[in-house]
Amino acid sequence: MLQTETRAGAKTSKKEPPHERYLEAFRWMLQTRIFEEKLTSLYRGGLITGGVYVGRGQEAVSTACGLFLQKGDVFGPLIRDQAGRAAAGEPLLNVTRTYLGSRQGSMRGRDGNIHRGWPETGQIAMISHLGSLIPVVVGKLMAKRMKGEKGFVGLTTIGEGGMQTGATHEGMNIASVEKVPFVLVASNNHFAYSTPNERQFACARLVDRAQAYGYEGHEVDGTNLADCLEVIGGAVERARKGGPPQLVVASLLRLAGHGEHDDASYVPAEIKKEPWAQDCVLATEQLVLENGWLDAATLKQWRAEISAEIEKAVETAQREAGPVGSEEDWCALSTRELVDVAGE
Amino acid sequence: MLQTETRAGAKTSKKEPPHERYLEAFRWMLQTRIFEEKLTSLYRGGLITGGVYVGRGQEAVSTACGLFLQKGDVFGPLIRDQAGRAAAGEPLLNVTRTYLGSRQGSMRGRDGNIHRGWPETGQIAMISHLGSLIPVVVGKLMAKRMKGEKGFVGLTTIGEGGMQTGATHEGMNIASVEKVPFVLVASNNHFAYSTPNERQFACARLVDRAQAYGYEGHEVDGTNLADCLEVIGGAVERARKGGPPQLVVASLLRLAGHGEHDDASYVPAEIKKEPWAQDCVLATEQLVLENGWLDAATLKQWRAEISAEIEKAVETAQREAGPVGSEEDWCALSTRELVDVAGE
Amino acid sequence: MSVTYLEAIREAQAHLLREDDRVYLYGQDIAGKFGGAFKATKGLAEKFPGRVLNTPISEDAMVGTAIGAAMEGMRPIVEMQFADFSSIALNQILNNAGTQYWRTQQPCPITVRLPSGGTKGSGPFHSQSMEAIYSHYPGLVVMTPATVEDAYTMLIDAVAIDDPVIYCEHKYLYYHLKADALPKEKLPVGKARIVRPGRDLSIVTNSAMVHEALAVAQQLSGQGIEIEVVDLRTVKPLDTDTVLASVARTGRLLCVGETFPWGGVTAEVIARVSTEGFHLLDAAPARLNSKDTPIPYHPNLWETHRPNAKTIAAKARQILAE
Amino acid sequence: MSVTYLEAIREAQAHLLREDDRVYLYGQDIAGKFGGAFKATKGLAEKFPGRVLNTPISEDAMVGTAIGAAMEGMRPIVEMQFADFSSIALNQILNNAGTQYWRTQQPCPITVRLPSGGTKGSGPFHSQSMEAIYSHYPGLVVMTPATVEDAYTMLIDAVAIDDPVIYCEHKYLYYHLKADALPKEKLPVGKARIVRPGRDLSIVTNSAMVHEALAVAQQLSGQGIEIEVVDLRTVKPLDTDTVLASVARTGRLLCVGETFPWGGVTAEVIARVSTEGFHLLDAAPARLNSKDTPIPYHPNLWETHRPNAKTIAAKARQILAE
Ligand SMILES: Cc1ncc(C[n+]2csc(CCOP(=O)(O)OP(=O)(O)O)c2C)c(N)n1
Ligand SMILES: Cc1ncc(C[n+]2csc(CCOP(=O)(O)OP(=O)(O)O)c2C)c(N)n1
Ligand SMILES: [Mg+2]
Ligand SMILES: [Mg+2]
Repeated sequence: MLQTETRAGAKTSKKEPPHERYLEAFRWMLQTRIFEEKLTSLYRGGLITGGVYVGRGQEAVSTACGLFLQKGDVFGPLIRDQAGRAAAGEPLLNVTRTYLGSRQGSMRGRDGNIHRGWPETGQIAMISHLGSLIPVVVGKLMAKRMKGEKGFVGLTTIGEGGMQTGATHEGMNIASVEKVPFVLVASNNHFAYSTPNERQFACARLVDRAQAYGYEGHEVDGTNLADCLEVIGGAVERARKGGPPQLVVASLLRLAGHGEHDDASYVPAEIKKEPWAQDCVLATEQLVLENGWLDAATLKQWRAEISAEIEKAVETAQREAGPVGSEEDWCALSTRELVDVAGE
Repeated sequence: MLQTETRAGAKTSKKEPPHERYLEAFRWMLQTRIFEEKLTSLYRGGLITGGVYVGRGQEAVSTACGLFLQKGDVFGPLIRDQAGRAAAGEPLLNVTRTYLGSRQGSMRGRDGNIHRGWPETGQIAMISHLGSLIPVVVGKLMAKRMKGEKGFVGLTTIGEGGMQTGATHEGMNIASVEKVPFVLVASNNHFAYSTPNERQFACARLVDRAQAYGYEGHEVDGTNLADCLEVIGGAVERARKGGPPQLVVASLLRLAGHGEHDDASYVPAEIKKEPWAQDCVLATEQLVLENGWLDAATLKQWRAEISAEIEKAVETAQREAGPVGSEEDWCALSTRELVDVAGE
Repeated sequence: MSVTYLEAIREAQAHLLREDDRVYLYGQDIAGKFGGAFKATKGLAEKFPGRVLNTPISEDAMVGTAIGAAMEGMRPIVEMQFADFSSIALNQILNNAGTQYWRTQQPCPITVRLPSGGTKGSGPFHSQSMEAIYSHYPGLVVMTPATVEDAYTMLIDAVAIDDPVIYCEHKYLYYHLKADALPKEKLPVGKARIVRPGRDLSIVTNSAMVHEALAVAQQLSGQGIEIEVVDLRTVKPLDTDTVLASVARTGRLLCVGETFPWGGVTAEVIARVSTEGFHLLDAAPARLNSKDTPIPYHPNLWETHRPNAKTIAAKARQILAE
Repeated sequence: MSVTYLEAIREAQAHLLREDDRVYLYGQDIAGKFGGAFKATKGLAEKFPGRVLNTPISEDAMVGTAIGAAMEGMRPIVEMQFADFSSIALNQILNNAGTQYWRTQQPCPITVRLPSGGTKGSGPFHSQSMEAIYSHYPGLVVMTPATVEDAYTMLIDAVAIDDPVIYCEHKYLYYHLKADALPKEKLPVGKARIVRPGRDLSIVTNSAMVHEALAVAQQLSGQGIEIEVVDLRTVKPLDTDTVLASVARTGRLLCVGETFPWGGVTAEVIARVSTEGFHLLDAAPARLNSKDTPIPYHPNLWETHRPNAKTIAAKARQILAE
């Protein structure tokens, strides 16, 4: 499962990191890790309503998904994409507001947490039904082309479980029929909730789906930041330059429960020994220090800055009021005169 | 598109046909052609209600789909499968009854024509929604295994258009996850109603879908009977012997309108010159006579027998009464005491 | 010159493509010389290059892409080949398009055309009327035009509306229904129409059943019975006021619909009249729907399955006898 | 020892697996030690090897295979992880399972379990009550058990029935509801239950709303108002007789449901009572449903979105004041 077609043969030079955006990416990973640990503790403390779903172990892939997107691009993040959302420009305060139920979050308490969007940087508010985001991203790209926009690309993510939905199939196929600049990054974290790969699909390699739709396919070790930047960044570039749709399949392990309510006791011990089961944040931090791309003091300072920002966001959000039912605008249509209330 | 992985290098020996069931298959093809031409003339004469959808040009593939199935096997025929339905054991009288609206057809006037099933030989009554048959066939195979049956196989067919539905994807995937003895025969007749391949999919070869699901994939010239028998028969055999699910992709041209209401004027002239655009019935007849596998007299007699059987079926069905609304048992549940009629 | 219901739908789309760059058509077999299974887009692909696009057989993705395009400011019109196949797109319609505005405050102006309703020999999967299912969920406008004029103006309205619109066009009316010309004016969206004034009984209905009801009204009128026929036009929003006003005049209500009975349009109308206009009723309200079985293929069965002038007249007499 | 609503569902499945070889369970994450997102199948995979199977994330195929297996004589129980995801299987449920018997005379005995209804913080896609949509189409039986006893016996009934059954279990009741033991007897399928006899007003409802209605009945009883509470149990078939008998006693009707308003269970009940029992009504019938917007994630909003004891009591007083 692990051979990688376009791999960055991570050259760990003593002088500089293996990718020009390596340290920037590492900082997003670090921020995400610290932030999600904060979310988890808030959740354990009963301060969060609804679920908490973290991307622990997937920070390298997710960061790479968000990092190369530009103004005018389309991003469809999924439930493990805190890192990518941040790297693509969503402020920490908005996430925090959503989790803490502030009325000032982008979903205003109407929808929660991982479903949030951030239109300011082209981030779509996902619905739960896996695969449904794919055609929406494709449609946005079709529209941009019709409007005469140039140089844009669309990227969305999916899990190995979500790849088995009909929506994913129809969406992947229509993307290549419409020849839009599209990138799908699939993270095979080896579990769909509690379900292992063998009950999810039976092809030798998920990347074989690429050829089935006329995509270019790439495999990558999702725990190796340099490779993720190279492969995902490369895919984004190829799509942007007019290449066919791109499928990147990353191998890694979900290092948390499906959600924070789940102890993941179903994950067998052996799998944790797999090379792609390592913690990408720790691994990256180690490389960064060993190679002196960052000194311990700076790293310490980064952590301090990140924690401060998070504390500030939490304080702010906690001070803000939640929505109030009696004051809510109960109106599912934007065209008010067509609202039809009977029997409520 | 035309290279065939397992091809029967059709050895046209002067002595015997290239496949032991070649002549038997040819007779089903011939019967289907004559029968469907009769249906068309009845339709033109306004004697058939509802649509007429024929398999003209697809008789070789369809016959091969039905021919190798045995008692206890599962067959999910689709709209172009008159030949396969017949080869698999549906009596001509039942088809005729359904088309002519006799109450004695297997659908009793409740559903029509190509939707009919024939449980006696494991033929499922399809619904229109393309791809929906696939999981049903898989479920039947799962059940047979649970019940301890042995040596069975399930086969269903699909068009290149139907392959783009989410149902086909979920169904193909679950077949390999459940490891059932399953064969999917896809006929790329180059049109989905009026839509050509380039607006349907963008992969180099549809058979590349095989690898994407862990299937064994085969391509075949759908106008070459010997190859169809070899490849489809072989796939059925491999699945029956415990091999992985099998995908056969046949190339051919739909030699009629989508239905008899459609003049197919959108089919460009050039495509009709493609090798796989030939009429498999004429081509087979020519081979049969040239090689003396059948003499002209016998062939003439076959035609006479077939026509006689068809005429008899039509006469019988035309004599039979259609359903009567006032006498109908308007009951969607088999559990009568749970039927809940209000507001009809 | 005369215009059929089907031509009105084609003309409305031609008008929209001409007047509004944001509009494009997306569906199976709608492009090329072919112009759709029912020819509702015939000639439009040639006239508007690149704006009438054939799609793969992928209803979920068809609507999904339309939602994305609408977010970018486009006004896609998606044609389902038959309403019955929208079951495949139902998740995108209900859970994505229908929740978009409420969740994000970003409107989702897509129009989904559903060739609906029964015709002879079409059977269980080419005959369905799905307006009840789409009306049950929040966030959608559901139209069921019953006349050539409405077919034209309501499709133009549908595209103008900033919210998702399910436009249910009745296949039985495609050729049967003719008008002298395209309409010059229109009723506001969401307003029902009194098709025929009456005194003794209000028949509230929609889509093709409007014409069955009219036939009954004409027939009974000869016998001194004056039936008022109300065409709902849109079933969501549902114009309760016009319905109540009609019942106030007649005191009697019969709701007729082609959908299945349980929770159909007729159930909703009766629920509204009995809760909001109970005292207007001089007799028990009644409803007539298609039977609670799949829609039969054979004409003999099909004609018995749906309400028709005969069954409606019988029911009307029954109510008037009370 | 006491049994929760959730345990009753697990026990019913254990019983079925023990007693009937034709039964198997099919769903996402239901196997292994894990035993389902809500633990409704916990321990069953170990106890019944090969008969509790995890599936890919493929709701359409999950139900499709169940239909095929049912044709072969099996009795599959399909678990949707949340009712809301059954939108993906809706085509197989409505158009394949629901039409099977009528089209072919071959019964299609599948059971689809839908973890339904709202709970705090679940949001628009993990809270839906879909009984109205499944009841609208022909060919299905739709159950909405409201008690621990019904959760147990109705699931066993569901599998015994030769037709497709949509079993809507309410997530809010999973842990909240306890009984002393599993039931020894049961009501017939399709029969509603008078949960509490009354004199002044009939509240007809189903699923979790039964308990909100009971709370109101107890509360108002102190003030000399006697409310009769009817639990429909199955919404299709719908036990019109029991409902009419109740309205005959009280002369007043309030229907309460958690589905969206348009064409919901309450619309169907009111349509039946006003058409078949008009003269039993001393006042206008009324209904109360969830709001016509997606179901909100934030508890403050969620509590306002669905009916609750407070809003039901207010509505009840209003009706009694007429
Ligand atoms: C169509 C659909 N069915 C079921 C679910 C419930 N569900 C939410 S997440 C999940 C597992 C997803 O696994 P995967 O796609 O591998 O993503 P991961 O959680 O591993 O990142 C499931 C089954 C859903 N969201 N959508
Ligand atoms: C889900 C779905 N959408 C639309 C249709 C309408 N329809 C019936 S046949 C057809 C074309 C099928 O093309 P293909 O799958 O290539 O089969 P062919 O007719 O060429 O044999 C379409 C679009 C359908 N049956 N099912
Ligand atoms: Mg996963
Ligand atoms: Mg085709």
